[in-house]
Amino acid sequence: MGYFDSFNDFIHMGGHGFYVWLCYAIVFIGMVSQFVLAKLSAKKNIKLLSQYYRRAAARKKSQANNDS
Amino acid sequence: MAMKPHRKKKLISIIIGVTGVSIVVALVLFASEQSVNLFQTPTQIANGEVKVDQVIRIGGLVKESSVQHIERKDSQLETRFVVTDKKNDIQVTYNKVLPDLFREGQGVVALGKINAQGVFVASEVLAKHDEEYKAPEVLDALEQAGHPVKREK
Amino acid sequence: MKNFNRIVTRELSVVFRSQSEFVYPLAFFIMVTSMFPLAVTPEPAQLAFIAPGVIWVAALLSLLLSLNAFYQSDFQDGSLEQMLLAGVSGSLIILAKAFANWIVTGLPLVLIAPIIGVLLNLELQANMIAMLALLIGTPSLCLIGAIGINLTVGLRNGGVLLTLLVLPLFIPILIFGASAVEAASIGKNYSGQLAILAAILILSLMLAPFAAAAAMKISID
Amino acid sequence: MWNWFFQLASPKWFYTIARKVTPWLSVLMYSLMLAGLVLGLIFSPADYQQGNTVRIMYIHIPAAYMSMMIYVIMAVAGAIGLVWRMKMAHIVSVSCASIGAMFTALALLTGAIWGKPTWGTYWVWDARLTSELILLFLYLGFMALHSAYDDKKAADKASAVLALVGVVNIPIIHFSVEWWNTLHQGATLSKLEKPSMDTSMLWPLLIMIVAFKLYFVVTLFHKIRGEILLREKQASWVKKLVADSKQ
Repeated sequence: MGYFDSFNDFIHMGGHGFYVWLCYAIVFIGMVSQFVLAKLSAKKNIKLLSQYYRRAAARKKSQANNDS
Repeated sequence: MAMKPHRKKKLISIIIGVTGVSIVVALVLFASEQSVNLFQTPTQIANGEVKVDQVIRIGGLVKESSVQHIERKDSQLETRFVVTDKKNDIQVTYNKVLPDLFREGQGVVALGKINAQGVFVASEVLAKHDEEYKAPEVLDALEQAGHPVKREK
Repeated sequence: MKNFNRIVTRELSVVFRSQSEFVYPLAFFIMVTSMFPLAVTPEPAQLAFIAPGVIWVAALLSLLLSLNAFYQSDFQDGSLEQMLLAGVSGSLIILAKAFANWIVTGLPLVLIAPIIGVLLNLELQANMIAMLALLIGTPSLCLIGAIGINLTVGLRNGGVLLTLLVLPLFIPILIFGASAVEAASIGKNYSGQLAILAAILILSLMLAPFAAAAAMKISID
Repeated sequence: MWNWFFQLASPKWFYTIARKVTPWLSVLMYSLMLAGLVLGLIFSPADYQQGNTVRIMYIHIPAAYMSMMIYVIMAVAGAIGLVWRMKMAHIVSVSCASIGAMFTALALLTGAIWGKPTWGTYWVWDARLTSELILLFLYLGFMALHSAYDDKKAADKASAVLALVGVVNIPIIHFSVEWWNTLHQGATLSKLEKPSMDTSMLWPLLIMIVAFKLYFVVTLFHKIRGEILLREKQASWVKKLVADSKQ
């Protein structure tokens, strides 16, 4: 299939397999982790904000109670 | 004719800016005319511009069919080759592992000194083919990512 | 111009009253450069080979060291804010302060460099070029450093951050400065490097005061 | 034209558009990424000199390209933020930094790994390597400065100033390191004909470059959305959005 004769050849990469696969692994890890972190940040912030609003509302309420 | 103060200020800053930029351009042009390459060509060495035992870089092409691998008396492997700029040659010796891209007819830059016999003893040899490095600009990048031209002999 | 003179004289009088600002960077420069023969090798040829780099790196670091003392007190006692309120332009203040900083820290380095050069076995020609390159290069260091210090002056651990921000910006000056000295020491043409250093100086004179003044206003707010 | 510009400046508008566009861009990115990988790893030939290590190029060149492009975007956005006091521009600028730093680090690492089999050394103080390393320092400085300020507005302005200073410096750095240590002279001598590139290698590279750009846009949009929510927490539309998302 493709350029390589066998799957072994594909892994081996003419003796340079280590370097090629190491590069692809590093790039994969870097890009995926950056992507996941970015994707989670919006969700995480929504959760953070809902807590923040709840606390802010609670503070307002207790203040109103104290005042009266 | 009297000028309003803020106009005058603006004019002065424009004049300063224009003179500044033109001086910078002139200086950079002047500098690029000076030969400031940090490596010498074999011709410069042939002209006696380099002293013995002075650490320098030389740059040029590895001469065709000049590479020899020799085992020295102290059983260390040594590579000898000739670096040329198509006008003059210089003999180089090196006793470490050569990079993969070191090939006859390719560009090479070596760091080392010239000994009393006029041989360049290299402590580092960097061989690079022309597209060795990938520029960020797309066009350069395209040129550079390994161009399968016919293998030269 | 009047304002410029006033700020410069004020800075200088402050510095000469408390001489530590003036002495510490110089002492640092001398001590760091004298570490190299002890740490690397006392062999004269090797020393001459590393001398351009050593002198320039040490000069860079001692200028970096001087920045904090030169700007911090003015921020803390509010004198910068007052000057700005009095209508003095921010870039003029920076220009004057950077000039004073250079007189106090840069110029002594330029003057002491030949002695260090002799200790490091630099030849006379290279030594003179080292001095000349420092003379053209150090003012740019003061100007670029002014940007960095004005960005970090109000921060808690600003010192380390300052190093991180400013050193990458110093690199071109380091490279051309050291390479001018190196070229002179092997008898090659060095005028190209000096021309580039001069070009960098003019660029920093034109741009750095504005950037540093913007940074100063951010730090004051 | 100006209308559009100011609409872009509104965080709410940007948030909604980014949310609508991102899924489509993601699909495009995934398919291009897959196509590029299959073509680059399996169907393209090995280089006549470098052998299979040439396959590293298909990720290395796009990463290096992005590292430069993102810095410029970051600086331009910072400048717009400083001049027009536009909230959105600062958000873009700040969100760029960590993606750019990552691409710079990846370009350096893959370049170093590529260097080992081809030159016999992981690292050479060559012009391109050195300027890329300094670019990484500039990114790290930007991020460190931004996080050092407690006040977000001051942080935005300060780091924008730094990004602009850095962008002036980048050509100078590039020029200086090239002058200081470059091996190009030897190379130009051997460049008898202009190197051309086989289309079997050109395609995977082009596809990967576009895929990396899409990756950047998608990741940036995610980051920007997160940032907008935090910064606009007092806005009523954010409150409504958070309330809606709970159900």
